Amino acid sequence: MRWLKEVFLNFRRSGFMSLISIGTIVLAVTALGGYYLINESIAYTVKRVQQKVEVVVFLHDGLEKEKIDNIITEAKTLPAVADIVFTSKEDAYTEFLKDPDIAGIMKTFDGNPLPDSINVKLKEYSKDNINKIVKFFDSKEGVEDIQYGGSEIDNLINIINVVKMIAGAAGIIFIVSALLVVSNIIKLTVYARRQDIYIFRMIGASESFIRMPFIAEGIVHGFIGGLIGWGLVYGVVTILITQVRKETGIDLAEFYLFSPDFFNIKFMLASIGTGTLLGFTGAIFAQGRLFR
Amino acid sequence: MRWLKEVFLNFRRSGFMSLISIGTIVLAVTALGGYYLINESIAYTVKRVQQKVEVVVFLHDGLEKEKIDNIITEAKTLPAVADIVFTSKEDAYTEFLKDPDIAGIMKTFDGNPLPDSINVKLKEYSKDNINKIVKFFDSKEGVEDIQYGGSEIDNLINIINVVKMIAGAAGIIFIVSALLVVSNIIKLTVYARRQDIYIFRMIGASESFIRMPFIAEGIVHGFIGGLIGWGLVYGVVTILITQVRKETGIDLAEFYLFSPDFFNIKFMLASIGTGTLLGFTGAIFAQGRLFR
Amino acid sequence: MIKFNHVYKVFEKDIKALDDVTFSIEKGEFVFLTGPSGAGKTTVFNMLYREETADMGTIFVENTDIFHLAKRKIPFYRRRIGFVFQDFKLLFDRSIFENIALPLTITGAPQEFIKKTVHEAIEKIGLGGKADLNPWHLSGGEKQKTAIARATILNPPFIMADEPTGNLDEESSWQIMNMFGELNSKGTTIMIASHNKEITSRMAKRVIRLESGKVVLS
Amino acid sequence: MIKFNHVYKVFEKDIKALDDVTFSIEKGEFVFLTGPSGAGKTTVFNMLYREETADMGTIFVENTDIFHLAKRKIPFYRRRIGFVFQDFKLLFDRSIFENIALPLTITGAPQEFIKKTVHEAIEKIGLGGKADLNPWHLSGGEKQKTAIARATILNPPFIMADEPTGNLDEESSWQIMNMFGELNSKGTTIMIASHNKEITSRMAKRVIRLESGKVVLS
Ligand SMILES: Nc1ncnc2c1ncn2[C@@H]1O[C@H](COP(=O)(O)OP(=O)(O)OP(=O)(O)O)[C@@H](O)[C@H]1O
Ligand SMILES: Nc1ncnc2c1ncn2[C@@H]1O[C@H](COP(=O)(O)OP(=O)(O)OP(=O)(O)O)[C@@H](O)[C@H]1O
Ligand SMILES: [Mg+2]
Ligand SMILES: [Mg+2]
Repeated sequence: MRWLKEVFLNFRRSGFMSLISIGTIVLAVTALGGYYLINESIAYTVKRVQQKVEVVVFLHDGLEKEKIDNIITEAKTLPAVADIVFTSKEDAYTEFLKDPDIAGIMKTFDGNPLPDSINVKLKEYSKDNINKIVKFFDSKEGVEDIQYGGSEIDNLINIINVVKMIAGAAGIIFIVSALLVVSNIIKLTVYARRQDIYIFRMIGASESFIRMPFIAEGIVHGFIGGLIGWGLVYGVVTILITQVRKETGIDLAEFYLFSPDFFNIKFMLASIGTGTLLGFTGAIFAQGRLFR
Repeated sequence: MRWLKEVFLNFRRSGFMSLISIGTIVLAVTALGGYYLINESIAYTVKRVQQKVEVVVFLHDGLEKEKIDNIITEAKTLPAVADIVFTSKEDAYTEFLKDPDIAGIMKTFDGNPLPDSINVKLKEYSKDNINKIVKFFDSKEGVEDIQYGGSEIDNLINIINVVKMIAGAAGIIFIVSALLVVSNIIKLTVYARRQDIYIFRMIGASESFIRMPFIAEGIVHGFIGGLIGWGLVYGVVTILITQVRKETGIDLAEFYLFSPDFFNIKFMLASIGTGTLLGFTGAIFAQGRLFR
Repeated sequence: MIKFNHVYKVFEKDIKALDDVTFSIEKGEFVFLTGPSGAGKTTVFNMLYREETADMGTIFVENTDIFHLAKRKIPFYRRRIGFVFQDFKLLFDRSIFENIALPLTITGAPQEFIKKTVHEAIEKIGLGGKADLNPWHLSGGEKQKTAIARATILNPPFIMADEPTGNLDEESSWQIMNMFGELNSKGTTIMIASHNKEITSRMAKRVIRLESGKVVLS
Repeated sequence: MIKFNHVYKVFEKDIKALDDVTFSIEKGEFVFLTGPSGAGKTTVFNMLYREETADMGTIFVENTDIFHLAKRKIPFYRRRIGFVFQDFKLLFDRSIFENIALPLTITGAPQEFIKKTVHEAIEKIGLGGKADLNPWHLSGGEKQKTAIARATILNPPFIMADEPTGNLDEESSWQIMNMFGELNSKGTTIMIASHNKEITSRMAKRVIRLESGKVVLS
């Protein structure tokens, strides 16, 4: 109770100091929250794209139905395989004819130039799984060609990994900076009030009596900062979703992270928690030096 | 000279305050520098991709040489067109045969299934230019199909524009925050030294004598912060280039912004300039209130 | 009660602030500490207050060697001493009331009790109408009275005052001295540093005199 | 030279700090300002120093109405007054030397001149060995001497001192008073607030006495 009163007193005494402290935490929480959202959204998108990756196996013309069935049955036992769909050359032709552009080209051939094919869905996307599947089909007689969209995705993943690496480094730098700033702001508060602290100590105040208000201050600032930070991220993302929908027609809200549910509860609590933790840790850091 | 001495004295007196001030400017300059680099690199990449966009016009089989020449001659007069290359169906076939995979498929056809085509290079990429060219060829007799990679690129540009919008908003927020923090830090310095200022004024020091050291402090901190910020961006980008080259084989250094030339002179000056400006502006902002 | 045993204190630049200081004060005594400027009076107080330690020698207060006091016990030790600092050491961002209430706040006294006790004390020093003012707005003498009220609010068994009448007019000075005399007559041990020869001689109390860090009269 | 014309000053809570104060001081005079604590002495100085303005009335210094002084002229006006503050107002992050040198630094005096002048002043007040110390380390009396040295370093035509001997022993007090007397004999106008009856009577100078903001002797 007294600590809270001290925090408010101190806000009245040096409001703009408290504002910087809160502002810094807002920045940190906003940045971390934004970083987390972007990071998770990218991961989610990559996963969704990866789920669409299939290995397509083209078969020699005229391979017997029995042999094909054998290959499919055997392939289904592979641990990496989630599902297998066989498309006969006739089915493929029919499918192609549905597109009028392609239909025109198709008609210039005599007969059906398309091969039989097997589409393999992966349980989980990984280079290893793809390699295993490719190796399996490569060893089979009657396989003409194996295609998969892996290489472009691998390139994408490589790039995303690099981006993540940078963002991760930036994230760490940001947490460290935020801690530094917060603890230094509290140090400044302590510094600005060194005369008071000196007098308190002279009069016989115990160390905890002197220190607690500063820690309470860190926690309160952290809490407020976290709340505002959450509000900012929430606001920006809401505007973003609206704008993106308007500009490109893409609905970001379908990525689960941007869903209101997530935002309203978990993310708010996480933001406030992060802010409070930052404030508290900053306050603890600030203690050591000036209280010797 | 005296001001510089005061700045150093003040650093000795309250080093960690100066450190926060410098640190904040470092953060701001780093963020702005990073943002600028990423932004420019994206723009550069988009431009490079756009430069590769061509309109490919497929012609009806058996269109007379004369008519083709007429179309090409006329097309060359279009202001949107930079260059036109005609590829006969024979040349296209020869080209296709060079790729052994495609060669196999090609051989399954009897004769040459490929059409004559005209490749149109754009002077400058824009939806408008593409539309003009498409309209021109569409009106010509003997044109079978017109293809261009525009729509994927437009999608990409839409997404990039959204990203830029976010980044731009973040950039503005960052500049404002940096200014706020810097000016508040200087206000804190002023606040911590309010007793000194009061005494100075009591003794008959002129306003400029009192204010100059703070402004000098802002400038010096800004200069140092800008320099360190430049160093950080330089270091991170250098590591980044090395890592990306190692991990993905992509050489980021070929994007002109990452070239050493740019880094060593212009970017360093810009960083220092930005830092100094931030420090100076922050110091000016800090003046108003506390000096009433 | 208070015992200085061959206490030495040398500051940088070879300033001998205390040079073999030995004296003792019994419980319930009223002692003046005199001596020219720079003689070491404030240094004596700073040691008693555990703000400074000696280079050599020991100091006992109530049979406790105060230089071997555990760090966490120092606050409690200090609460037993009411100290009037030479430069007041008032908090300039709190009201007179809050300044005087501080020692009570620190010990966690109930609000009601604080209110009553502090207002009584404020009346006693004649600052009745100024309880809610900031010390900034007080005259020098009023600040000093506030400092004295704060030092005595806990009814400590020891009161030490460093030049408590330096900023007071004669009348106020006697008023304050009478306050100290009254507390002393109720058993409080009192130690006052003063330059004021009129007061020290008229009060006719024991005088310990320092000169250049040496006890010349005890 | 200095002229108070029916000056009134009321603070919040109806505290009449100055109540129709009128007096004048001629060039070269040596005047004591006395009165009980809270009488308004510091308030008189604050006005002369343009730190505070009157609610009513005018003050002329060298025929200038100081309440109508342009803001940018105030620093230059202040440089003509050497002021010894009741609470010293020393800078605690600079050495004694730098504190005393401050008024010279402000006027942009050459380094060599500052060095010579300040060291002379430090010798004169007997703080020779302590030039490089922080005021923090000084005794109360030493701080006061430093404040006096700073106020006189520019050889101002006016010197005002608020309770300059409050922290000094008798010997130092007389030493300082003699210093002021010497400056006065060279033409400096001097105005000193003091409670010390012995000094004010022995110096036998003109006395202006305030009581509750009113001039009762002039
Ligand atoms: N921290 C310090 N560092 C260096 N010298 C110091 C320090 N504290 C005190 N001194 C010196 O020790 C001597 C005694 O100082 P002290 O404050 O005890 O004197 P005092 O008797 O209280 O004088 P006054 O009556 O003027 O207050 C002085 O010469 C002072 O300059
Ligand atoms: N800023 C202010 N706000 C409110 N009251 C004030 C302010 N400044 C001074 N006073 C009051 O005005 C009266 C005169 O104060 P002043 O400081 O002039 O007295 P003084 O004669 O210097 O006393 P002392 O000898 O104790 O220093 C006092 O009652 C004081 O409380
Ligand atoms: Mg002393
Ligand atoms: Mg006064």
